[in-house]
Amino acid sequence: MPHDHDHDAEFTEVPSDPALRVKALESLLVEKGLVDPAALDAIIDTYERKIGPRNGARIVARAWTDPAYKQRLLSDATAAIAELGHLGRQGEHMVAVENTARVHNLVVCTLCSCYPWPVLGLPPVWYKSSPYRSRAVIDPRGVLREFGLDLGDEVEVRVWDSTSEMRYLVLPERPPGTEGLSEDALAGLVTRDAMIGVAKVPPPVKGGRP
Amino acid sequence: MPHDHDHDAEFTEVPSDPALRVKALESLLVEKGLVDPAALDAIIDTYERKIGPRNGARIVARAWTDPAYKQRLLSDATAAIAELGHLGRQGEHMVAVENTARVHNLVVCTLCSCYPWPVLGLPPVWYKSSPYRSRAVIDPRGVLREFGLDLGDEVEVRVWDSTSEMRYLVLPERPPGTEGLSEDALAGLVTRDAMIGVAKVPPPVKGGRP
Amino acid sequence: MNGIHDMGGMHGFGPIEREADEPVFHAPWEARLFAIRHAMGAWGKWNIDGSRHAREIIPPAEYLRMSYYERWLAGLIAQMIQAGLVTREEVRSGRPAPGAARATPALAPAEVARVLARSPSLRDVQIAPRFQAGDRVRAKNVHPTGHTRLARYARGKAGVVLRDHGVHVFPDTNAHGLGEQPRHLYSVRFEGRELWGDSAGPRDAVHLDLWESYLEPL
Amino acid sequence: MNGIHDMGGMHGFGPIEREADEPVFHAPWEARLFAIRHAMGAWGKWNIDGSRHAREIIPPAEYLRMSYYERWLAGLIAQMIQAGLVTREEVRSGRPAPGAARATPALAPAEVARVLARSPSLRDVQIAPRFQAGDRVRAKNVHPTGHTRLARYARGKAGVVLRDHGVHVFPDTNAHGLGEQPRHLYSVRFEGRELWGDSAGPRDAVHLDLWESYLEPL
Repeated sequence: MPHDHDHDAEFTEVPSDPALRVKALESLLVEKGLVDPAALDAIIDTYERKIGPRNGARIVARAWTDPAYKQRLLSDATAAIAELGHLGRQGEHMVAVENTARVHNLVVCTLCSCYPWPVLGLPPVWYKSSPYRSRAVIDPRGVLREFGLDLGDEVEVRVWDSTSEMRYLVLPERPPGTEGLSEDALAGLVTRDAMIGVAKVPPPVKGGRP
Repeated sequence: MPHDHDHDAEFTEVPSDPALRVKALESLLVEKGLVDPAALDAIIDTYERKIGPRNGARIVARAWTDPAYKQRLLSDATAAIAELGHLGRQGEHMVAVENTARVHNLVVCTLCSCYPWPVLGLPPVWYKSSPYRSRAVIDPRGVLREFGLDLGDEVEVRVWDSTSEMRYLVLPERPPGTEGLSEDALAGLVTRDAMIGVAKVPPPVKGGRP
Repeated sequence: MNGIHDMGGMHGFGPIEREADEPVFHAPWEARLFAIRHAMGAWGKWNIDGSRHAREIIPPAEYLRMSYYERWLAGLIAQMIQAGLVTREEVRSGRPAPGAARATPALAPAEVARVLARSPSLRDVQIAPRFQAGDRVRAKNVHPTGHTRLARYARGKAGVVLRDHGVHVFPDTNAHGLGEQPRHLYSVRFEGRELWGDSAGPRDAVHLDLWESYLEPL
Repeated sequence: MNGIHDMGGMHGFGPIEREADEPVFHAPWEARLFAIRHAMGAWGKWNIDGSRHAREIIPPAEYLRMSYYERWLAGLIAQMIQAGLVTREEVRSGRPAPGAARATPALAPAEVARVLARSPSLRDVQIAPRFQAGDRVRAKNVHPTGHTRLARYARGKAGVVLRDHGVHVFPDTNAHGLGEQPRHLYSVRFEGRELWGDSAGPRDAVHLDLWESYLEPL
């Protein structure tokens, strides 16, 4: 398929002041009646306040404490996540992959930066960076070591390259020493990085709040 | 093999003023006694005045007019070019490839910008550019069309990617209407682009000097 | 296209730089742009595949220098101009063209939740799948110049179908206004050694989601 | 390394921009740098393969923005520092370190012709070739992180040996100070369709020079 449009060099160069350009753009679009600033505020509020990795953490904690839920999550994550109300844009179709002592899952999007927004929020800069996108598929163990995770040779590493609208959530291993914890307390332990697969969930800090 | 050295970011950023930086570098190296400015002058003089595509043109014209030389050029270009004294740095090992009505040869170096300096001089900017390096191997006919050469489907296109120290010289087709011309006059017709393979040698201009 | 965005397997980008306590947005303009992008999407003039492609065709040297949101900005401007929602001159000046009609925003504040709801790519179309879990397949060695989600590093490589995700919109056509042309999407497993030779460990694997027409039976 | 320099087959770089009546050098600094590069080479501290690698490891975003001679400048500075011919601080300041000894230039003006003479990579070593003209071979699917001249687009692809160029210095080791380890170098023909699928015409072919250890019999 041929390129069906070319960019103006003027707008595809790194902008010298993106803040200024975006401000001018918003003002243009508002003046033309194309966007309503109050709608912009509502969108930003959604991603700054309502959506974030605590959604995913709640799903993980539920799976750790409710075997039937875990079963549903692993067999049809879209439906299981819908039960908790965490579907949405960029989380259209979900797959949950389980980390165990023998299999470690890691999520990347080499072609752009696809990421399960409704359960993890917007992705961190490193997830969108060229080093992560380029290396995760060819050197996943080296990437994991950079994140402080040195997996034994006996562990299989599965990298999920998010090339479609399927989005991947890693179900991390439940750490030792959490037997007595409530679902809420467990959710407090689950990190974003563990749900991407670049870390394990750390055990609760002794004497500290989880 | 691991990277055995890393660059300082300071020196691997696009220099804001390369002229200034090179001037400072030369002055440093001269002061340290590492280079002799007169040797630099001699090197520049060599490539600005002594080496250039007229060397290759002479080889091509000889091949057009001397069948035995052409035979030697195609079977052992290094030796045949040495006869005319045109070997040297970046022309260590030469191969001549012949364009015919059925086969068109095109030379590129996708990995850097290898080019047969002693016979063609230093390469033009386009030869060293990302568009040429990236496209010549996947879309040679599109590249040739951009240079104004539309080859028929019956013509085989052979791209030579200069991945070693072998250097390639295209022996272009002798244009029609040149039967009576001397070797010198023929050499005057041969263009650099024809010896890279992005053009044919144009027939002599009627009434004009070749 | 074999673009700079298709960087899986490249070397030379250096270490992964992480940031402690990273904010959702690093500057107010990132948040405003993020929101503008969604609000303008409500005009229905483009789709996600076309938006991805608009970022992929940013010239490679600029692409690599740009931040994620700078790429969004470049892609959005290109798409708005192409769709006729704004003109080059308006973007340049930041002012509506003289006499330009005033529209009513496609996205009202009350509609935001609806727009941020899921927008599935699964289509309820009955098409018999060509492959089933367990089938050995090869990703085709194709090099389209337009949008594709078949990453270069997997092309020509052999794998195993893990799962049929159902019938999904096909990005290669949808990005170019050639329709959704939905087809089966599969999760395909490639062993690391198949992709990367001996550089990969014996227990490394990469799973990609690949549309049926990217694959041939093996 | 799978670096940005290995760009054969990429899309998105745009049209080829040509210049009428192009000068040998576009600015005096290019000529001076070109000459400095050769004069410093006479110190014998590096080889051509290491020099190529020094340019390949320029960070991709900078690599693409740099002109050819800007890459030479970056590579040369890195090599001179690594070889101990200059220090970072000297390059920064443009002045020799206090008390630095003054050398005698390795390249005298009278020696220039000698230095610009050919410097063959062919070695007079008797090694039986593994392949002969006409043999079918496959370029290995390898992804070394160091210097290599096995272009990515040919890896894993099948071709035919056209010619044995003899025994040549091996860049993959020579670039890293691991010796010349010379081995047979072959001209190998790959059909365009083998490399690029249906995007290539039926009468397109690419010929690459590949060292014996890049190849396996087919």
